[in-house]
Amino acid sequence: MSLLTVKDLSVSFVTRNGTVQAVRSVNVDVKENALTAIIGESGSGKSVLCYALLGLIPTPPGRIDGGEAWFAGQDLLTLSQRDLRRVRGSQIGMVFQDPMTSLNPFLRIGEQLAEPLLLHTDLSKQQAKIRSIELLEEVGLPDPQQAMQAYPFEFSGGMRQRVMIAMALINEPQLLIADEPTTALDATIQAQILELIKSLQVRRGIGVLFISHDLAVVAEIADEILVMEKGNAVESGDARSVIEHPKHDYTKKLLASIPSGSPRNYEPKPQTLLTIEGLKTWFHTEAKTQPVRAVDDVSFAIQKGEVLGLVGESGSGKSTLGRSLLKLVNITEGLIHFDGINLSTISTPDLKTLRRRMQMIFQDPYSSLNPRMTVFDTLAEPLLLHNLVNRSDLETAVRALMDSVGLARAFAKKYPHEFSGGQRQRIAIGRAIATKPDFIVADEPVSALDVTIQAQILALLADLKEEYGITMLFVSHDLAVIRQISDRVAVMYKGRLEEIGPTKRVFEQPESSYTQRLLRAIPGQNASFK
Amino acid sequence: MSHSPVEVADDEIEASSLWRDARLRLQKNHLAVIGAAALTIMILAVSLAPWISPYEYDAQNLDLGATAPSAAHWFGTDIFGRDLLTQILYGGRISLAVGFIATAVALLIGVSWGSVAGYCGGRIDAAMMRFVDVLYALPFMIFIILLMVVFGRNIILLFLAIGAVEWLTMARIMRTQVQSLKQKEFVEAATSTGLSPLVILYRHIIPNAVGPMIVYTTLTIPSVMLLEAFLSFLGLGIQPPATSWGLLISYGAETMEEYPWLLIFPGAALTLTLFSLNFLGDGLRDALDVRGSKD
Amino acid sequence: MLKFILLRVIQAIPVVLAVITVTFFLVRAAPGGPFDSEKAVLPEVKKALEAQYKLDEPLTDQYLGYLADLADGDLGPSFKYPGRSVNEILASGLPVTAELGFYALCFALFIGVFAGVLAALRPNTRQDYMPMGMAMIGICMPSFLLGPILILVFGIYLEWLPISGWGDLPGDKILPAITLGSAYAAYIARLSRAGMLEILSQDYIRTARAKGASDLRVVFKHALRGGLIPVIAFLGPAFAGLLAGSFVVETIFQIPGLGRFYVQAAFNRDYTMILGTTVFLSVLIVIFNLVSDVLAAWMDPRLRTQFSAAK
Amino acid sequence: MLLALTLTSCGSGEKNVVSGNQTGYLHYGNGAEPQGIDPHLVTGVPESHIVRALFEGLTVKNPITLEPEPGVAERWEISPDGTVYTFFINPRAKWSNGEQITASDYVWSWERALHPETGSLYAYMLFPVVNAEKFASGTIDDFAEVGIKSLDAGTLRVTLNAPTPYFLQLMDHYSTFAVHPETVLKFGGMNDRFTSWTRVGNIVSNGAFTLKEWSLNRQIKVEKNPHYWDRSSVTLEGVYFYPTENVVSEERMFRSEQLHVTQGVPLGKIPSYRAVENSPYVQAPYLGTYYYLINTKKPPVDDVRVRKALSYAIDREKLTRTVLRDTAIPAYSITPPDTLGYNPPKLFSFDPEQARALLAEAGYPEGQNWPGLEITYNTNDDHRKIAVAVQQMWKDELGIDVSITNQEWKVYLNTVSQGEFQVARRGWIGDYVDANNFLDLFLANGGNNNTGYANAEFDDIILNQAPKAASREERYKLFYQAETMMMREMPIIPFYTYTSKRLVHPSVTGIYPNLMDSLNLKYVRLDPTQRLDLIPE
Repeated sequence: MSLLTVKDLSVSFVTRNGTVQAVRSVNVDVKENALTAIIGESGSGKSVLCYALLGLIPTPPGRIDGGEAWFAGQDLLTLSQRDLRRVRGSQIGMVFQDPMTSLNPFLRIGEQLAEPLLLHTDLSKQQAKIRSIELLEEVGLPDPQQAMQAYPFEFSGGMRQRVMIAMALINEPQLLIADEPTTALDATIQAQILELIKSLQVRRGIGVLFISHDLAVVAEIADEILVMEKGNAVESGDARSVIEHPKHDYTKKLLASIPSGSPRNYEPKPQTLLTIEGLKTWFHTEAKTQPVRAVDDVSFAIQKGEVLGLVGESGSGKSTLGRSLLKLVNITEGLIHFDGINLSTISTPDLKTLRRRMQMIFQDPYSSLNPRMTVFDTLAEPLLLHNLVNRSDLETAVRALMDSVGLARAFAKKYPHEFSGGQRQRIAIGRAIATKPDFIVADEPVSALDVTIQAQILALLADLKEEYGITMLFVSHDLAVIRQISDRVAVMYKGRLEEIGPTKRVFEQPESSYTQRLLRAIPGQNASFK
Repeated sequence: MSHSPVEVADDEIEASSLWRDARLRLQKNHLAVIGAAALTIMILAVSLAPWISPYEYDAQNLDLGATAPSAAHWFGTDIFGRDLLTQILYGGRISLAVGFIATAVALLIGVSWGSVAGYCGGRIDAAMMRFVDVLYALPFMIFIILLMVVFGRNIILLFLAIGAVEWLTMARIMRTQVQSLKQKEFVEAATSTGLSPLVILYRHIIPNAVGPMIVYTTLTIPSVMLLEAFLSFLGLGIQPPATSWGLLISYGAETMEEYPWLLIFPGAALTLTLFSLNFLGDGLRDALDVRGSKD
Repeated sequence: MLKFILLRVIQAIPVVLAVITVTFFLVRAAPGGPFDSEKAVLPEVKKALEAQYKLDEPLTDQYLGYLADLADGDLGPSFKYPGRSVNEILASGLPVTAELGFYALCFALFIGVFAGVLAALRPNTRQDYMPMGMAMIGICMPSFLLGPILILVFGIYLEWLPISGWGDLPGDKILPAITLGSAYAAYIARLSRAGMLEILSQDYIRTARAKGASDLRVVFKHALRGGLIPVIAFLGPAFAGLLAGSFVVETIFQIPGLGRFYVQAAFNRDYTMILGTTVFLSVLIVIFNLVSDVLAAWMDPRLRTQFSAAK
Repeated sequence: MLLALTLTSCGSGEKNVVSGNQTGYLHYGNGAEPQGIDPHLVTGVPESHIVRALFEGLTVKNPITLEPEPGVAERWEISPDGTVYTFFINPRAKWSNGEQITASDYVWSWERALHPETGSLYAYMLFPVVNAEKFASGTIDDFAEVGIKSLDAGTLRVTLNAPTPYFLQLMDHYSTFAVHPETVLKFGGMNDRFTSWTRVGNIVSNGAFTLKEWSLNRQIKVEKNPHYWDRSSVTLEGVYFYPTENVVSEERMFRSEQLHVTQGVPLGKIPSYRAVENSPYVQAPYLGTYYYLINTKKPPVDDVRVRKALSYAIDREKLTRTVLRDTAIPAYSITPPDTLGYNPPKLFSFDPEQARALLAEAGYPEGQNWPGLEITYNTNDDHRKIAVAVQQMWKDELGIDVSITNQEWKVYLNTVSQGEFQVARRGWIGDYVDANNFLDLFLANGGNNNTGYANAEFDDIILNQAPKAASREERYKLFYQAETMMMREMPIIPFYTYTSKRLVHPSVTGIYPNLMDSLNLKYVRLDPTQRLDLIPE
């Protein structure tokens, strides 16, 4: 039985740059007691579709151009705001992507949790409270009593997402819409949340509409899959058949982009480029008396020419470690030697010279490029600064650089906002390799990108590394990516180094129990990809 | 050498510039266009005052006195029998000049001060902002009188005096801006490139703080014009018979029951400027806001 | 929390000290002395007067003496009002000005937040443009103009409200409070509009809507608290500004507040009075900035618990 | 129509005037917060109103004729040579605590007034008294040498340096008033400025009223003094004084009937008030002259021809008619007309022809080669208006450009006393009704001269000849001679004689317009039947 039937839904946005058709005549069918997943990359219209169903798109600029959405005998698209409000939070619950921002930071958990009950039922505050505590127990929150009194910031992302799920389910809706509910979470947490959603769906026998960009994630839990690309539904059907026998090229491309391949064999590199001994980077915050020990007593060495994958969950200190190596943050204690130079005691002019040889690529290509500088200026800046080229040769040099990262030369005078995420990351990479550095810290360089783009950028990085002989510290939370690119892997947990070794060894015979836990959480392991 | 296929032939796309884009977006914003047009007309009118008005701005006709608007005097005359339209035109020269130049002075000082404080942080920031606190608390009038005595009276001083007051708030706003921009990865990227803090400030941080500053600036200009009236009244600013909108408004306020036109017309001139500036400012901010153009 | 407050207070001490020092030398450097008058003063008389107020001592002695007295809480005798101490004059003027400032701020908050929220609910529509247009006029409408207009309309033509005095007639505090508060109402309207727009675009507002909360509930229960934080942070400087800027309103409405004393003191070169008021105002500015910072922090549960944890 | 709109006032509500008329309280716009009410320390006009309500001098000016009448002294005798005055104190004259006023109170009070440590700015009012000046300047320490003696409790003898025809008038000036010695000493030393003896509850005074309330910058309330000797003539129960600094606000308070009397009237409002039937607008000649000081040491005004040209080129009739709205009388010399019968010379009139000729003679024909000139005035709207009009007149008539500069009050005082000006605005209000008070401004070493004018002959007439003149006519003739001499050099450009301008509610009688704008509240009466009606005729 269909729970929700969407027919020919079209949604567009009127912006100052013209009208954008976000969803074009899409049909979706969500069955009772099943998990239907919508897969698509950013801009595919998958989220817009769901929000449009519940009237959560601001109009203007949004506009529903046509279609029907039948749910419980009524067309959601024709309901008045008032009637729609009665559906929201009672018959249809929603879970959003980022649990960090989707809970009201100013209200206690209990208050927010009970709100749908108070809005849609006649329960008293006391009854609502009891019900809320039950729900918190059901989603596996330790100490629900106390949680009711807490504010969202006191919880980790995973806990918050549990609260969000509890909130969405508190009125026992027939349909749960989950919009990328695990994307912002760490791998281990992601696995738990996925499991929770699936088990709740089965236990309650409800319909779930699960939106994700990650095929691997949904592969294990979805019953039905709909693949969307640029507002169109390109393929749909039974989860197994879509994954195992994709018909549409785009679906095939998505599947192919999932990082895979066995770890390469490790060939020890003889020369050491960088060593750190007993590195500590602590932060002192104004309010707290105890410093935050972001990096706590870490020692290892990076060999010339290798890619060292640094893996860890959020808060493990991996990014801080990367920044410490480049002296972008002040270290508290410890020694860093780069090619024989002691970075702890280096003078400012020497550091400037040294910066030519060490560069960084950042996670978010949207914030790592100055929005007011053209590509040309961005790329020219390091060249000029380190006197690598003359003014007269600048243009040639910048073009060569653009060629090497795969950017059309014609884009030289454009600004970052005119580019897609992948193109921006190419610019950022271009900037990093401009000075022909010996060493690059790549801090989650592909985690903000869509899967298909991710694969391209990883390929580019691998090529560049070969070509220029760059040594790289590749920081990521994504084990699949790490496995694909790294020669050796270091695992960090709570500021400490858990384990370091050749990739193959670490993935196949993890020593630390944490690493084992981490490896188990890789999504899609049990799904059968081609 | 090339690793990925280059999809577009080289150098065929016309370079699209931030400023050109901004201009295009600005042109689509009707209110901003109207604001810009009104400002242009106003600036033209005050510059061409002698050709627009048949009267000298200081030519008196004591026996005529204050008269209501008429065919001969479109905006009426003041108690000296001087043509009000002419006075508004000439007063506009001073008001607009003071408004724009003094604000520019304040902007220059405030932006430099605020961005250095915000960028350096720590003790330097604390010291610099305490200095601003001290200036905030000083008796403004005594300060002005001293300035006047030490430097004598001239229009440059007027700009300085006003700039010296207005920059404080600008510095605070700028500091907040810089503090948040400092966290952005592109600033970190610039550091890792090896750029010096000063270059990072003026190349990477300040251009990105333009938006909020524009809005505050458009609000500052009219209040600067009124501050000029107050200073002129104290004897620091311009001296009669030269006049300004602020002075005309303060004179007009005294006799608003007897000669309402002496208040209404200069007030309208100032209000018109305020709205034009504000529409233009909002338009500029939106036009320059590159974030708003994607996503 | 306490530690934070203490730190801020300690930071403020050098500021206040610097204000005192600069002001002290500034007022003495200004031309004209407290005993200059249009009619020539006999040199003997002038000398005797200066001796009485210790103006014949070296400047540094005067300065140190002033600081010593200040440490005892003594702001010295007024030059202009023989027989009155600056403490006494401050004590008589401050409550009035503070009350005026308080009402003005209440008015500003009420009108400003109302207009700002209204505008933020329907951005770029008439419901936005109207209050924001008013706010812009409010910002540039000087009180020397607004005051008389209000007086003429409500006091003289309509005869609804008294036009002068403070606490003598019922309702005589209304017009001055509005006159003083309107510019701040305008700023608050802009601030709360911006704050609300920011908050209304947050994810958790979407969550609230997804729960089926009505628009009004979304605004008042979910958005207002966060949207008003910038307004709260503005209140401190605003109140200090109100105190310092109340002179015009006090003159127009015949209100016995501090502003009139302050400006008269500046004109009369009443050194002790200028200094006393400046010291007092700078301390107030520090206090109010602190209070509004603490308040703004208190509204954010995240900061609140951080503070209490650090106790 | 506009007038009708602006002046219409109707309805009732809580109005000070209405309630005051019922209870017998006058609501008086007093111009400013008084510095204090110690007669020996204060200087201004607002202070004088309150001091004169609380205290009374040996003599009192007749409110209409300004001739001295008995006050604390019920009668007095003057020696034939005019140098010895004997005052007989009214036995009914009491302090407000019921004690008798004695001659020794006066001796003590004058010692206080003259003592250098008191720092009375008006100490010079007593300088006609033998050795008073020496005591005030610290040359002698023993007050016994000063010419004031208490012969017995009720008799006071004052010996003067020279005959001083206006001496009796000075006895009505607050700087010569007696204060209650025990009260002053109870709260501090004789010469302390920092005492609280003048506070409500502390002060003991001897005037028609006593101090009841003093709220800073809000109001001062005085009530009828039950111990006042002439209490039967006082009909007011009391008076409220308001510090109305802003004349525009004050006018609005009057219009909404919050005040019986105002201290001034905004120039712009005068025509509409004049147009009202039974007009509350009261204007009277005032003993003061508005003029421009010329610094005769600075070119181009060091040339008398230039000074004359500037003065002749001003159309005073037009100026007072238009800019000043007929609220002033054109003046051509320093002393106001009819100063107790003395009339100053009029040596010139508006004469642009001659002005141009003089200017040409001085080397600036048609304004050629004119080096420029600056008018300095203190910040004030009325001063500005005059300066702007004068600037234009000089431009039109003489073809010369002058700049005008306004300065904040204390800066302006500094500029003038340092002689760093060319032409500066100045006004002089007489302290007592006598030409001497105006002419001694121009003594070569006079503290208020500031023009650089110095003429030994002039000084001799004012200092030596005039005081010894046998009769009033002869004295006035000497004054006339001196004033003519001075005005030929034109060290000042006189503009006009002041008038006092105020709004008086129709219910108020007994505020007599006089040259000194001298207010004696004991004559004021309230008639509740009179209503303010602002509909124009």
